[in-house]
Amino acid sequence: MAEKLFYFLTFLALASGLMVVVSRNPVHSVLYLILTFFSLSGHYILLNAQFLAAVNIIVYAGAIMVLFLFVIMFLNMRTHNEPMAPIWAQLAAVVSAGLVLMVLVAATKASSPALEAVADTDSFDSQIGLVQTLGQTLFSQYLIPFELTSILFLVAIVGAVYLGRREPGERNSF
Amino acid sequence: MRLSDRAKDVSDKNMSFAERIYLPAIATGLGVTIKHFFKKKVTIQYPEVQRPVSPNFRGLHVLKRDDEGRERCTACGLCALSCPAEAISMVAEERKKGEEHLYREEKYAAVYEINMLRCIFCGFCEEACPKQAIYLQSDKMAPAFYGREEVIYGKDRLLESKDKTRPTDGPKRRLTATDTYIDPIAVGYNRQLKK
Amino acid sequence: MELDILTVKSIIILLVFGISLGIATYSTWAERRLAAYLQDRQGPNRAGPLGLLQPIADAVKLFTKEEFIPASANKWLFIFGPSLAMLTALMSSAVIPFGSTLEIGDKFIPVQGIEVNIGVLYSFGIVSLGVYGIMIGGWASNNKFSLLGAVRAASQNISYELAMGLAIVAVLMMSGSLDLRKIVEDQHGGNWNVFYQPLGFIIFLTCAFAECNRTPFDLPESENELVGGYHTEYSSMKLGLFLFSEYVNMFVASAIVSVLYFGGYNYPGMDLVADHVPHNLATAIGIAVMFAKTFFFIFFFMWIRWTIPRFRYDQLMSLGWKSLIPLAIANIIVTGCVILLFN
Amino acid sequence: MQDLPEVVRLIPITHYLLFASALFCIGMLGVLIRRNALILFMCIELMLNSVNLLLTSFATYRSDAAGQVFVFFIMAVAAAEVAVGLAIIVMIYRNIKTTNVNLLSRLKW
Repeated sequence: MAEKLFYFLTFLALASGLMVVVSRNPVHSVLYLILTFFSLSGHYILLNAQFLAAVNIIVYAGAIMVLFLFVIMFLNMRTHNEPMAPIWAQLAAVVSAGLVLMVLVAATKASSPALEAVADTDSFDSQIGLVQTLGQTLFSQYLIPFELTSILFLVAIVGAVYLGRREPGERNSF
Repeated sequence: MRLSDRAKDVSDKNMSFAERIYLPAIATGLGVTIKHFFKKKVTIQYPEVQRPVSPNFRGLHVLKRDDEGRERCTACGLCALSCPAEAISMVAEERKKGEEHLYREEKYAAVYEINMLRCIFCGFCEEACPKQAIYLQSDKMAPAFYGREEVIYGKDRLLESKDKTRPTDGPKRRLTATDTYIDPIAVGYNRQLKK
Repeated sequence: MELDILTVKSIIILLVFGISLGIATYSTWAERRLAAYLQDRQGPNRAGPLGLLQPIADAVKLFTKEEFIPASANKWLFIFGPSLAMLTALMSSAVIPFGSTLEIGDKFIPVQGIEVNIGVLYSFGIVSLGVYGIMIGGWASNNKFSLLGAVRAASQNISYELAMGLAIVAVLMMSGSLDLRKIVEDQHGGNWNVFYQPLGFIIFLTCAFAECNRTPFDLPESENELVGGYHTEYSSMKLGLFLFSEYVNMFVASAIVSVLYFGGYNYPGMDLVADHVPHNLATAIGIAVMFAKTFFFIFFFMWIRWTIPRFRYDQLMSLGWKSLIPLAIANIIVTGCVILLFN
Repeated sequence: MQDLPEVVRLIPITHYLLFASALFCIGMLGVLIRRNALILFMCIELMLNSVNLLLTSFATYRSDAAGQVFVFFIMAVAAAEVAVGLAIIVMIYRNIKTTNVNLLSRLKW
């Protein structure tokens, strides 16, 4: 069951990821990306990381992609006249991406025996993905990074507002 | 001078805290609406309950008969002439021997039609009629229509029945293209020409 | 035995879906009757006794109307939008605990569609997806009014989601769990969260209004400035799905408000009842109480709609960002301090 | 041993590695062939997510919560990044009326 689900979700994620890249309509790209995030959330649930699955949906699908869609609608990007890279550049891109994939696959294959060895099964804790465990870790061991994140958010908000503000005398130019 | 005591002075003073958080105002508004929830409803359930109409209300037309059950209409065309909406048309015919019990006058309307979509229920036809033949009932309204063919009321639906109850047993004949009927426009036009 | 539980579970899930659809259907009738009553009118009372068949007549009418897709619309997304709106609206009702447990055989089965220990996050995530239906539908119509409605919906939902999340955090701090069932059980008897979190409740309720696009926050479809907003171009059952999903959302929001703040299926004196009647009957009474609370909030949603006029857009934004979010943060801080002081 | 999640017993971690690498390469391909700044941004998100998946799978297989905490941080940083990045794209669009990255290389308008 878990195996079938894994392959199905993997296929879904890869196919919709590819569709993100190849669809010409930006709104379609956004929707395929959301589908990718959903299948990744499915993977997180398979991996017993419910909290991350929920946060992935809320943050990525619920907030970030809405912002993308929002900007696409505002910029009225329904025209399909986006220039692609020239054909030789596309070929080169496919070749180089393929090469990177090859290197990664080769490296994985080479180190697979070391990776396969699961950590000592006696102390294995399947509950690490649950909210309680994550919260304990987050608020004890990683408290300072967590607090720094809030400062990062503050900076990001200030930056976004500063960038998005209208300069004096400027007319709304959308 | 104040016409009503509901007027309020306009002021631009700053809102107090209670006004700025809106919640008391929202609660007041909710109170007002819920008060109306329990009020008696003013709606009249029309087909079952009807508002009383004035005794001189002008409703659906009827072609009257006299005391002996004869049609009063003599097809003089005055109603059609007086009709501002040009809703009435008729075809006149001479009374034959042996029909005296049917028609009071020597001439009668073989066809009498009122277009209810054109009619404005002004009652001029009733006023114009020298024979008191057409009458606008005060207790009956022209009903709504489902199709255009129902709009034109012929004698079958206008004429009073012998025992003064509807539906009538009047003739079912309707105007046809070959009929020569009194054209109110033509009549008016002629009259103007004569002047 | 395993199969039995599965059967009961699927019956519960089907029931939850059916009930949310049924309640949404009759909400349309209730809304029209209530609006009429608040305005000294009668409302629809012709189809069936008290007009109770009116929703069916409406559905038949919507189904038999002409399917129309504008020529310049994006066809698939145009159909996808309302379907997505309906889907997300229905999905969020799955985790709501409608009652305590049912005793079947020797097993106790909780009256809840899916039991997850992150129920709050689940419903929050689904709610945050609800805006996609509106955005996609509005964008695909290729109409400036629809687009404006869609853009308004997006910014409104994102803004109010923040305040909503922050308001929930205070409740979560009190119960120490993301499990909706645990949150309900913490409010045993009359020990409801609303007595501890009145401010959080008001913030949450306001945000729920905004998330459901209900008056006074119905700017995405404000009919007198944007024609119909995001559903300007829609007709027949696609329009029906949009309108219907609003009522499903309203039902879910009411249920979640009663779960989070009004104790769900808890009521004062429930222990006394539990001692004297069989377990299943006590559960049934709890479910009835839960639905009574939900119906009250649906009524409240409608009551507000026919009382308060619509906000202006800048007022909406400044209310969300400048009032509700700071208030929610202050609420969290105060809650944290009180918890620290008393524990 | 029976505590192990089903997926850990059935699927070797190399599968997750391969899957994540493939997803990463798709994102990279997108960055290389597309010229719309927004699509590029989305492809970068795709790459970030493949890394997230890898971190999560390692965290589960090694039973170490730190990996998941890192994913949480990455998501937070990604949210901040998107807020600023989209603001920049909107500003660029206001000024040069396009989001084609080829035209951005001039660095003036």
